[in-house]
Amino acid sequence: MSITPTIKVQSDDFDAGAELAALNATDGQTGAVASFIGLVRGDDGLAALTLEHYPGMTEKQLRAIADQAAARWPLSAITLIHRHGRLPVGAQIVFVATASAHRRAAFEACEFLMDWLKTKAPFWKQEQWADGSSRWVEAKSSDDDAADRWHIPADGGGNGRA
Amino acid sequence: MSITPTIKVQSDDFDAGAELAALNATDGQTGAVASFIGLVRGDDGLAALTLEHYPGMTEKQLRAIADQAAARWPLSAITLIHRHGRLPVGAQIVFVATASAHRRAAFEACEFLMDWLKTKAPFWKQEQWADGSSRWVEAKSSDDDAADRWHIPADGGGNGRA
Amino acid sequence: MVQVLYFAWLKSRTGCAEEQVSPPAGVHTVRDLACWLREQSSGHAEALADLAVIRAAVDQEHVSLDSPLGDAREVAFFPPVTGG
Amino acid sequence: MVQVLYFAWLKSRTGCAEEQVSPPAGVHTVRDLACWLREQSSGHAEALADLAVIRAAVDQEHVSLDSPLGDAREVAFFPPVTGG
Repeated sequence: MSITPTIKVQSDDFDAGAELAALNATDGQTGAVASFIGLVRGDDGLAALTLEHYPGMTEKQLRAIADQAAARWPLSAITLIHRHGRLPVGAQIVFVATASAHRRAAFEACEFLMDWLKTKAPFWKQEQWADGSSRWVEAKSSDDDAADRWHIPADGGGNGRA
Repeated sequence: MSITPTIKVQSDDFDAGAELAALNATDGQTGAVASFIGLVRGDDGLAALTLEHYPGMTEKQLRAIADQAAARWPLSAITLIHRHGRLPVGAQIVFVATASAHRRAAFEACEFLMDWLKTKAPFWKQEQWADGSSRWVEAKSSDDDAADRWHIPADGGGNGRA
Repeated sequence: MVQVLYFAWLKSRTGCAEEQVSPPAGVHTVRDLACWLREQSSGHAEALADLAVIRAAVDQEHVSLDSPLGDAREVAFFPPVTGG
Repeated sequence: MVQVLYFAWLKSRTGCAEEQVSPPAGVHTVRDLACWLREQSSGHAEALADLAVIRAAVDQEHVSLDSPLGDAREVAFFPPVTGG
Protein backbone atom coordinates (compact mmCIF):
# COMPACT_ATOMS: atom_id res chain seq x y z
CA MET A 1 0.00 0.00 0.00
CA SER A 2 1.41 3.34 -1.01
CA ILE A 3 0.55 6.24 1.24
CA THR A 4 0.61 9.99 0.70
CA PRO A 5 2.18 11.69 3.72
CA THR A 6 0.66 14.98 4.84
CA ILE A 7 3.48 17.57 4.92
CA LYS A 8 3.02 21.16 6.08
CA VAL A 9 5.65 23.89 6.52
CA GLN A 10 3.99 26.98 7.92
CA SER A 11 4.32 29.93 10.28
CA ASP A 12 0.77 29.43 11.60
CA ASP A 13 0.06 27.28 14.62
CA PHE A 14 -1.49 23.84 14.10
CA ASP A 15 -4.29 21.91 15.77
CA ALA A 16 -2.84 18.57 16.88
CA GLY A 17 -6.29 17.24 17.77
CA ALA A 18 -7.64 17.92 14.29
CA GLU A 19 -4.57 16.29 12.73
CA LEU A 20 -5.01 13.20 14.92
CA ALA A 21 -8.72 13.04 14.11
CA ALA A 22 -7.82 13.04 10.40
CA LEU A 23 -5.39 10.15 10.97
CA ASN A 24 -8.02 8.23 12.94
CA ALA A 25 -10.53 8.56 10.11
CA THR A 26 -9.57 5.05 9.44
CA ASP A 27 -9.73 2.41 6.78
CA GLY A 28 -10.30 0.06 9.72
CA GLN A 29 -6.72 -1.19 9.43
CA THR A 30 -5.19 1.34 11.80
CA GLY A 31 -4.80 0.12 15.36
CA ALA A 32 -2.11 2.50 16.58
CA VAL A 33 -1.38 6.21 16.19
CA ALA A 34 1.84 7.52 17.74
CA SER A 35 2.48 11.25 17.77
CA PHE A 36 4.93 13.85 18.97
CA ILE A 37 4.69 17.58 19.62
CA GLY A 38 7.80 19.72 20.13
CA LEU A 39 7.35 22.92 22.16
CA VAL A 40 9.53 25.96 22.88
CA ARG A 41 10.99 25.44 26.35
CA GLY A 42 11.52 28.54 28.47
CA ASP A 43 15.03 27.87 29.69
CA ASP A 44 16.35 30.59 32.01
CA GLY A 45 15.12 33.80 30.48
CA LEU A 46 14.51 32.61 26.94
CA ALA A 47 11.69 34.67 25.39
CA ALA A 48 11.26 33.03 22.00
CA LEU A 49 12.86 31.04 19.23
CA THR A 50 13.00 32.30 15.67
CA LEU A 51 13.13 29.49 13.15
CA GLU A 52 14.67 30.18 9.78
CA HIS A 53 14.27 27.60 7.04
CA TYR A 54 15.17 26.97 3.39
CA PRO A 55 11.93 27.34 1.45
CA GLY A 56 11.68 24.76 -1.29
CA MET A 57 14.26 22.45 0.19
CA THR A 58 12.38 22.10 3.48
CA GLU A 59 9.25 20.56 2.05
CA LYS A 60 11.30 18.38 -0.30
CA GLN A 61 13.40 17.11 2.62
CA LEU A 62 10.35 16.43 4.80
CA ARG A 63 8.79 14.47 1.96
CA ALA A 64 11.99 12.43 1.52
CA ILE A 65 12.12 11.70 5.26
CA ALA A 66 8.45 10.61 5.27
CA ASP A 67 9.02 8.37 2.24
CA GLN A 68 11.94 6.69 4.02
CA ALA A 69 9.70 5.97 7.03
CA ALA A 70 6.93 4.63 4.79
CA ALA A 71 9.41 2.32 3.06
CA ARG A 72 10.74 1.02 6.35
CA TRP A 73 7.58 0.47 8.43
CA PRO A 74 4.07 -0.70 7.46
CA LEU A 75 2.34 2.66 7.97
CA SER A 76 -1.17 3.63 6.95
CA ALA A 77 -0.58 7.39 7.40
CA ILE A 78 2.11 9.97 8.22
CA THR A 79 1.68 13.62 9.14
CA LEU A 80 4.62 16.04 9.48
CA ILE A 81 4.12 19.70 10.37
CA HIS A 82 7.00 22.11 11.05
CA ARG A 83 6.60 25.78 11.85
CA HIS A 84 8.98 28.66 11.09
CA GLY A 85 9.16 32.28 12.21
CA ARG A 86 9.06 33.67 15.75
CA LEU A 87 7.72 31.18 18.32
CA PRO A 88 7.34 32.32 21.94
CA VAL A 89 7.96 30.06 24.94
CA GLY A 90 5.25 27.38 25.09
CA ALA A 91 4.53 27.53 21.34
CA GLN A 92 4.25 24.37 19.27
CA ILE A 93 7.18 23.89 16.84
CA VAL A 94 6.74 20.49 15.27
CA PHE A 95 4.16 17.72 14.96
CA VAL A 96 4.80 14.16 13.82
CA ALA A 97 2.17 11.43 13.72
CA THR A 98 2.32 7.90 12.36
CA ALA A 99 -0.49 5.35 12.00
CA SER A 100 -0.05 1.61 11.70
CA ALA A 101 -1.80 -1.67 12.44
CA HIS A 102 0.48 -2.23 15.45
CA ARG A 103 1.99 0.01 18.08
CA ARG A 104 5.66 -0.91 17.67
CA ALA A 105 5.78 0.25 14.04
CA ALA A 106 3.92 3.47 14.87
CA PHE A 107 6.26 4.30 17.78
CA GLU A 108 9.46 3.45 15.92
CA ALA A 109 8.51 5.40 12.82
CA CYS A 110 7.53 8.42 14.92
CA GLU A 111 10.87 8.43 16.76
CA PHE A 112 12.76 7.86 13.52
CA LEU A 113 11.02 10.84 11.91
CA MET A 114 11.86 13.12 14.86
CA ASP A 115 15.49 12.00 14.94
CA TRP A 116 15.76 12.49 11.21
CA LEU A 117 14.06 15.92 11.25
CA LYS A 118 16.61 17.04 13.83
CA THR A 119 19.55 16.21 11.60
CA LYS A 120 18.24 16.62 8.02
CA ALA A 121 15.44 19.19 7.84
CA PRO A 122 16.88 22.60 6.90
CA PHE A 123 15.75 24.64 9.90
CA TRP A 124 17.91 26.84 12.12
CA LYS A 125 16.85 28.05 15.55
CA GLN A 126 17.85 31.42 16.91
CA GLU A 127 17.25 32.05 20.61
CA GLN A 128 15.75 35.42 21.58
CA TRP A 129 16.55 36.28 25.19
CA ALA A 130 14.61 38.46 27.58
CA ASP A 131 17.58 40.89 27.75
CA GLY A 132 17.29 41.52 23.99
CA SER A 133 20.28 39.43 22.94
CA SER A 134 20.06 36.58 20.49
CA ARG A 135 22.10 33.49 19.70
CA TRP A 136 22.04 30.76 17.05
CA VAL A 137 21.46 27.32 18.57
CA GLU A 138 24.29 24.88 17.92
CA ALA A 139 23.59 21.39 16.63
CA LYS A 140 23.91 18.71 19.29
CA SER A 141 26.03 15.63 18.72
CA SER A 142 23.40 13.71 20.72
CA ASP A 143 20.99 14.40 17.85
CA ASP A 144 23.47 12.94 15.37
CA ASP A 145 23.83 9.88 17.60
CA ALA A 146 20.05 9.54 17.78
CA ALA A 147 19.76 9.65 14.00
CA ASP A 148 22.70 7.30 13.53
CA ARG A 149 21.02 4.54 15.52
CA TRP A 150 18.58 4.04 12.62
CA HIS A 151 21.51 3.02 10.38
CA ILE A 152 20.29 4.76 7.28
CA PRO A 153 22.83 4.36 4.50
CA ALA A 154 24.42 7.63 3.40
CA ASP A 155 22.12 8.97 0.72
CA GLY A 156 24.29 11.58 -0.92
CA GLY A 157 23.03 13.49 2.08
CA GLY A 158 26.34 12.43 3.43
CA ASN A 159 28.76 15.20 4.09
CA GLY A 160 28.99 14.67 7.23
CA ARG A 161 28.68 15.86 10.44
CA ALA A 162 32.37 16.12 11.01
CA MET B 1 9.16 17.58 41.07
CA SER B 2 6.24 15.35 41.93
CA ILE B 3 3.52 15.16 39.31
CA THR B 4 -0.13 14.11 39.49
CA PRO B 5 -0.96 11.86 36.56
CA THR B 6 -4.37 12.28 34.94
CA ILE B 7 -6.09 8.87 34.97
CA LYS B 8 -9.49 8.19 33.42
CA VAL B 9 -11.35 4.89 33.05
CA GLN B 10 -14.56 5.48 31.17
CA SER B 11 -17.01 4.12 28.60
CA ASP B 12 -17.31 7.51 26.90
CA ASP B 13 -15.06 8.51 24.04
CA PHE B 14 -12.23 11.00 24.69
CA ASP B 15 -10.93 14.07 22.86
CA ALA B 16 -7.21 13.50 22.26
CA GLY B 17 -6.75 17.09 21.06
CA ALA B 18 -8.19 18.52 24.28
CA GLU B 19 -6.01 16.18 26.36
CA LEU B 20 -2.90 17.25 24.45
CA ALA B 21 -3.83 20.91 24.80
CA ALA B 22 -4.07 20.41 28.57
CA LEU B 23 -0.59 18.85 28.59
CA ASN B 24 0.80 21.70 26.49
CA ALA B 25 -0.54 24.28 28.94
CA THR B 26 3.00 24.39 30.05
CA ASP B 27 5.13 25.51 32.90
CA GLY B 28 7.59 26.45 30.15
CA GLN B 29 9.70 23.41 31.01
CA THR B 30 7.98 21.02 28.63
CA GLY B 31 9.72 20.64 25.28
CA ALA B 32 8.31 17.30 24.20
CA VAL B 33 4.91 15.60 24.30
CA ALA B 34 4.69 12.02 23.06
CA SER B 35 1.32 10.37 22.75
CA PHE B 36 -0.38 7.19 21.63
CA ILE B 37 -3.92 6.31 20.61
CA GLY B 38 -5.08 2.69 20.30
CA LEU B 39 -7.98 2.05 17.94
CA VAL B 40 -10.23 -0.96 17.21
CA ARG B 41 -8.91 -2.54 14.00
CA GLY B 42 -11.48 -4.12 11.67
CA ASP B 43 -9.74 -7.40 10.98
CA ASP B 44 -11.67 -9.66 8.58
CA GLY B 45 -15.27 -9.22 9.65
CA LEU B 46 -14.76 -7.94 13.18
CA ALA B 47 -17.67 -5.68 14.15
CA ALA B 48 -16.64 -4.49 17.61
CA LEU B 49 -14.65 -5.20 20.74
CA THR B 50 -16.28 -5.34 24.14
CA LEU B 51 -13.86 -4.45 26.92
CA GLU B 52 -14.55 -5.79 30.38
CA HIS B 53 -12.53 -4.42 33.29
CA TYR B 54 -12.15 -4.77 37.04
CA PRO B 55 -13.61 -1.58 38.52
CA GLY B 56 -11.56 -0.39 41.45
CA MET B 57 -8.46 -2.35 40.55
CA THR B 58 -8.23 -0.77 37.08
CA GLU B 59 -7.78 2.79 38.25
CA LYS B 60 -5.44 1.66 41.03
CA GLN B 61 -3.30 -0.27 38.54
CA LEU B 62 -3.18 2.62 36.06
CA ARG B 63 -2.08 4.92 38.85
CA ALA B 64 0.66 2.50 39.89
CA ILE B 65 1.87 2.22 36.28
CA ALA B 66 1.94 5.99 35.90
CA ASP B 67 3.84 6.38 39.18
CA GLN B 68 6.45 3.90 37.96
CA ALA B 69 6.92 5.94 34.77
CA ALA B 70 7.18 9.19 36.76
CA ALA B 71 9.84 7.63 39.00
CA ARG B 72 11.84 6.38 36.05
CA TRP B 73 11.80 9.36 33.65
CA PRO B 74 11.85 13.13 34.27
CA LEU B 75 8.26 13.81 33.23
CA SER B 76 6.26 16.99 33.71
CA ALA B 77 2.88 15.34 32.97
CA ILE B 78 1.24 11.99 32.26
CA THR B 79 -2.26 11.28 30.94
CA LEU B 80 -3.75 7.77 30.75
CA ILE B 81 -7.27 7.14 29.46
CA HIS B 82 -8.72 3.66 28.93
CA ARG B 83 -12.23 2.94 27.73
CA HIS B 84 -14.44 -0.06 28.52
CA GLY B 85 -17.72 -1.34 27.09
CA ARG B 86 -18.63 -1.98 23.46
CA LEU B 87 -16.30 -0.25 20.98
CA PRO B 88 -17.03 -0.54 17.24
CA VAL B 89 -14.31 -0.78 14.57
CA GLY B 90 -12.43 2.53 14.34
CA ALA B 91 -13.25 3.54 17.94
CA GLN B 92 -10.56 4.87 20.25
CA ILE B 93 -9.64 2.45 23.05
CA VAL B 94 -6.71 3.95 24.89
CA PHE B 95 -4.77 7.22 25.12
CA VAL B 96 -1.34 7.70 26.67
CA ALA B 97 0.54 11.01 26.70
CA THR B 98 3.79 11.97 28.39
CA ALA B 99 5.43 15.39 28.64
CA SER B 100 9.09 16.04 29.35
CA ALA B 101 11.86 18.54 28.71
CA HIS B 102 13.38 16.22 26.08
CA ARG B 103 11.96 13.91 23.45
CA ARG B 104 13.77 10.71 24.41
CA ALA B 105 12.23 10.62 27.90
CA ALA B 106 8.76 11.41 26.55
CA PHE B 107 8.95 8.68 23.89
CA GLU B 108 10.39 6.03 26.20
CA ALA B 109 7.87 6.69 28.96
CA CYS B 110 4.98 6.58 26.48
CA GLU B 111 6.11 3.22 25.07
CA PHE B 112 6.74 1.89 28.57
CA LEU B 113 3.23 2.86 29.65
CA MET B 114 1.65 1.17 26.64
CA ASP B 115 3.69 -2.01 27.13
CA TRP B 116 2.81 -2.04 30.81
CA LEU B 117 -0.89 -1.40 30.21
CA LYS B 118 -0.97 -4.38 27.87
CA THR B 119 0.33 -6.75 30.54
CA LYS B 120 -0.86 -5.28 33.86
CA ALA B 121 -4.07 -3.28 33.44
CA PRO B 122 -7.08 -5.53 34.23
CA PHE B 123 -8.96 -5.28 30.93
CA TRP B 124 -10.21 -8.17 28.81
CA LYS B 125 -11.21 -7.83 25.17
CA GLN B 126 -14.00 -9.85 23.62
CA GLU B 127 -14.28 -9.80 19.83
CA GLN B 128 -17.77 -9.42 18.37
CA TRP B 129 -17.93 -10.76 14.82
CA ALA B 130 -20.23 -9.73 11.99
CA ASP B 131 -21.75 -13.24 11.98
CA GLY B 132 -22.91 -12.80 15.59
CA SER B 133 -20.25 -14.97 17.21
CA SER B 134 -17.88 -13.72 19.88
CA ARG B 135 -14.49 -14.77 21.21
CA TRP B 136 -12.23 -13.67 24.06
CA VAL B 137 -8.90 -12.31 22.83
CA GLU B 138 -5.90 -14.29 24.06
CA ALA B 139 -2.91 -12.53 25.59
CA LYS B 140 0.09 -12.35 23.26
CA SER B 141 3.51 -13.47 24.38
CA SER B 142 4.89 -10.61 22.26
CA ASP B 143 3.23 -8.22 24.71
CA ASP B 144 4.97 -9.95 27.62
CA ASP B 145 8.27 -9.66 25.76
CA ALA B 146 7.61 -5.97 25.12
CA ALA B 147 6.94 -5.35 28.82
CA ASP B 148 9.91 -7.46 29.88
CA ARG B 149 12.39 -5.29 27.99
CA TRP B 150 11.84 -2.54 30.58
CA HIS B 151 13.32 -4.84 33.27
CA ILE B 152 10.92 -3.82 36.00
CA PRO B 153 11.66 -5.84 39.15
CA ALA B 154 8.84 -8.16 40.14
CA ASP B 155 6.59 -6.05 42.31
CA GLY B 156 4.49 -8.68 44.00
CA GLY B 157 2.69 -8.32 40.71
CA GLY B 158 4.85 -11.24 39.86
CA ASN B 159 2.95 -14.39 39.25
CA GLY B 160 3.97 -14.70 36.17
CA ARG B 161 2.94 -15.24 32.94
CA ALA B 162 3.80 -18.90 32.86
CA MET C 1 -15.64 -14.65 54.46
CA VAL C 2 -13.92 -13.76 51.20
CA GLN C 3 -15.44 -12.00 48.20
CA VAL C 4 -14.40 -13.88 45.04
CA LEU C 5 -14.62 -12.23 41.60
CA TYR C 6 -14.42 -13.79 38.14
CA PHE C 7 -13.71 -12.00 34.86
CA ALA C 8 -13.93 -12.70 31.13
CA TRP C 9 -14.44 -16.38 30.26
CA LEU C 10 -14.08 -17.48 33.89
CA LYS C 11 -17.25 -15.53 34.66
CA SER C 12 -19.23 -17.26 31.88
CA ARG C 13 -18.06 -20.66 33.15
CA THR C 14 -18.72 -20.16 36.87
CA GLY C 15 -22.01 -18.48 36.00
CA CYS C 16 -21.39 -15.67 38.49
CA ALA C 17 -19.41 -12.42 38.53
CA GLU C 18 -18.84 -12.57 42.27
CA GLU C 19 -19.72 -14.58 45.34
CA GLN C 20 -19.08 -14.65 49.09
CA VAL C 21 -17.35 -17.83 50.23
CA SER C 22 -16.07 -19.24 53.54
CA PRO C 23 -13.14 -21.50 52.71
CA PRO C 24 -12.22 -24.16 55.29
CA ALA C 25 -9.13 -24.01 57.51
CA GLY C 26 -6.80 -25.86 55.10
CA VAL C 27 -6.99 -23.09 52.48
CA HIS C 28 -3.84 -20.98 52.89
CA THR C 29 -2.84 -19.76 49.45
CA VAL C 30 -4.61 -18.37 46.39
CA ARG C 31 -3.96 -21.71 44.69
CA ASP C 32 -5.58 -23.55 47.63
CA LEU C 33 -8.63 -21.32 47.25
CA ALA C 34 -8.87 -22.04 43.51
CA CYS C 35 -8.63 -25.79 44.15
CA TRP C 36 -11.32 -25.62 46.82
CA LEU C 37 -13.59 -23.52 44.55
CA ARG C 38 -13.28 -26.16 41.81
CA GLU C 39 -15.20 -28.53 44.10
CA GLN C 40 -18.15 -26.15 44.48
CA SER C 41 -19.81 -26.73 41.07
CA SER C 42 -19.12 -28.21 37.66
CA GLY C 43 -18.99 -24.63 36.32
CA HIS C 44 -16.32 -23.72 38.84
CA ALA C 45 -14.43 -26.90 38.00
CA GLU C 46 -14.49 -25.95 34.33
CA ALA C 47 -13.52 -22.30 34.93
CA LEU C 48 -10.58 -23.18 37.17
CA ALA C 49 -9.52 -26.40 35.42
CA ASP C 50 -6.16 -25.16 34.10
CA LEU C 51 -4.48 -22.88 36.62
CA ALA C 52 -1.55 -22.28 34.24
CA VAL C 53 -3.76 -19.91 32.23
CA ILE C 54 -5.26 -18.13 35.23
CA ARG C 55 -4.06 -15.00 36.98
CA ALA C 56 -5.17 -13.66 40.35
CA ALA C 57 -5.38 -10.49 42.38
CA VAL C 58 -5.75 -10.17 46.16
CA ASP C 59 -7.36 -6.96 47.33
CA GLN C 60 -6.83 -5.54 43.83
CA GLU C 61 -3.10 -6.25 43.57
CA HIS C 62 -1.65 -8.78 41.13
CA VAL C 63 -0.30 -11.79 43.05
CA SER C 64 1.13 -15.20 42.25
CA LEU C 65 -1.09 -18.22 42.87
CA ASP C 66 1.26 -19.25 45.65
CA SER C 67 0.74 -16.07 47.62
CA PRO C 68 -0.85 -16.49 51.04
CA LEU C 69 -4.46 -15.41 51.33
CA GLY C 70 -3.78 -13.74 54.66
CA ASP C 71 -6.82 -11.73 55.65
CA ALA C 72 -7.83 -11.02 52.07
CA ARG C 73 -11.20 -9.40 51.64
CA GLU C 74 -11.36 -9.76 47.86
CA VAL C 75 -9.79 -12.33 45.56
CA ALA C 76 -10.18 -12.14 41.77
CA PHE C 77 -9.49 -14.83 39.17
CA PHE C 78 -9.09 -13.93 35.49
CA PRO C 79 -7.28 -14.83 32.27
CA PRO C 80 -4.12 -12.91 31.31
CA VAL C 81 -5.13 -9.30 30.64
CA THR C 82 -5.64 -8.02 27.10
CA GLY C 83 -6.14 -4.28 27.51
CA GLY C 84 -4.33 -1.42 25.91
CA MET D 1 25.89 31.36 -13.29
CA VAL D 2 25.09 29.78 -9.92
CA GLN D 3 22.64 31.04 -7.32
CA VAL D 4 24.32 30.87 -3.90
CA LEU D 5 22.22 30.94 -0.69
CA TYR D 6 23.36 31.53 2.90
CA PHE D 7 21.42 30.67 6.04
CA ALA D 8 21.54 31.42 9.77
CA TRP D 9 24.82 33.02 10.92
CA LEU D 10 26.42 32.62 7.48
CA LYS D 11 23.83 35.06 6.14
CA SER D 12 24.63 37.69 8.79
CA ARG D 13 28.34 37.39 8.01
CA THR D 14 28.16 37.52 4.21
CA GLY D 15 25.55 40.27 4.51
CA CYS D 16 23.33 38.67 1.87
CA ALA D 17 20.76 35.88 1.76
CA GLU D 18 21.54 35.01 -1.86
CA GLU D 19 23.61 36.10 -4.81
CA GLN D 20 24.31 35.17 -8.42
CA VAL D 21 27.96 34.27 -9.02
CA SER D 22 30.05 33.13 -11.98
CA PRO D 23 32.89 31.04 -10.57
CA PRO D 24 35.98 30.62 -12.76
CA ALA D 25 36.93 27.42 -14.59
CA GLY D 26 39.00 25.93 -11.77
CA VAL D 27 35.99 25.61 -9.43
CA HIS D 28 34.86 21.98 -9.64
CA THR D 29 33.51 21.00 -6.22
CA VAL D 30 31.34 22.61 -3.57
CA ARG D 31 34.49 23.07 -1.50
CA ASP D 32 36.20 24.85 -4.43
CA LEU D 33 33.21 27.18 -4.64
CA ALA D 34 33.37 27.97 -0.91
CA CYS D 35 37.11 28.73 -1.16
CA TRP D 36 36.56 31.00 -4.15
CA LEU D 37 33.67 32.79 -2.40
CA ARG D 38 35.95 33.49 0.59
CA GLU D 39 37.98 35.77 -1.68
CA GLN D 40 34.98 37.90 -2.66
CA SER D 41 34.69 39.99 0.54
CA SER D 42 35.83 40.06 4.16
CA GLY D 43 32.27 39.08 5.13
CA HIS D 44 32.43 36.02 2.89
CA ALA D 45 35.87 35.19 4.28
CA GLU D 46 34.46 35.32 7.81
CA ALA D 47 31.32 33.33 6.98
CA LEU D 48 33.21 30.53 5.23
CA ALA D 49 36.35 30.58 7.40
CA ASP D 50 35.87 27.16 9.00
CA LEU D 51 34.46 24.70 6.52
CA ALA D 52 34.36 21.97 9.19
CA VAL D 53 31.25 23.60 10.66
CA ILE D 54 29.56 24.26 7.34
CA ARG D 55 27.08 22.07 5.47
CA ALA D 56 25.95 22.43 1.87
CA ALA D 57 23.12 21.57 -0.46
CA VAL D 58 23.18 21.47 -4.26
CA ASP D 59 19.84 22.01 -5.95
CA GLN D 60 18.17 21.44 -2.56
CA GLU D 61 19.80 18.10 -1.75
CA HIS D 62 22.30 17.64 1.09
CA VAL D 63 25.78 17.00 -0.35
CA SER D 64 29.31 16.64 0.95
CA LEU D 65 31.69 19.54 0.33
CA ASP D 66 33.66 17.32 -2.02
CA SER D 67 30.71 16.73 -4.33
CA PRO D 68 31.11 18.04 -7.86
CA LEU D 69 29.17 21.17 -8.71
CA GLY D 70 28.20 19.75 -12.09
CA ASP D 71 25.60 22.01 -13.63
CA ALA D 72 24.20 23.12 -10.28
CA ARG D 73 21.69 25.95 -10.47
CA GLU D 74 21.50 26.55 -6.70
CA VAL D 75 24.10 25.98 -3.98
CA ALA D 76 23.35 26.66 -0.31
CA PHE D 77 25.77 27.00 2.60
CA PHE D 78 24.56 26.73 6.19
CA PRO D 79 25.48 25.56 9.69
CA PRO D 80 24.37 22.09 10.85
CA VAL D 81 20.57 22.11 11.03
CA THR D 82 18.75 22.59 14.35
CA GLY D 83 15.08 22.00 13.54
CA GLY D 84 12.61 19.59 15.13
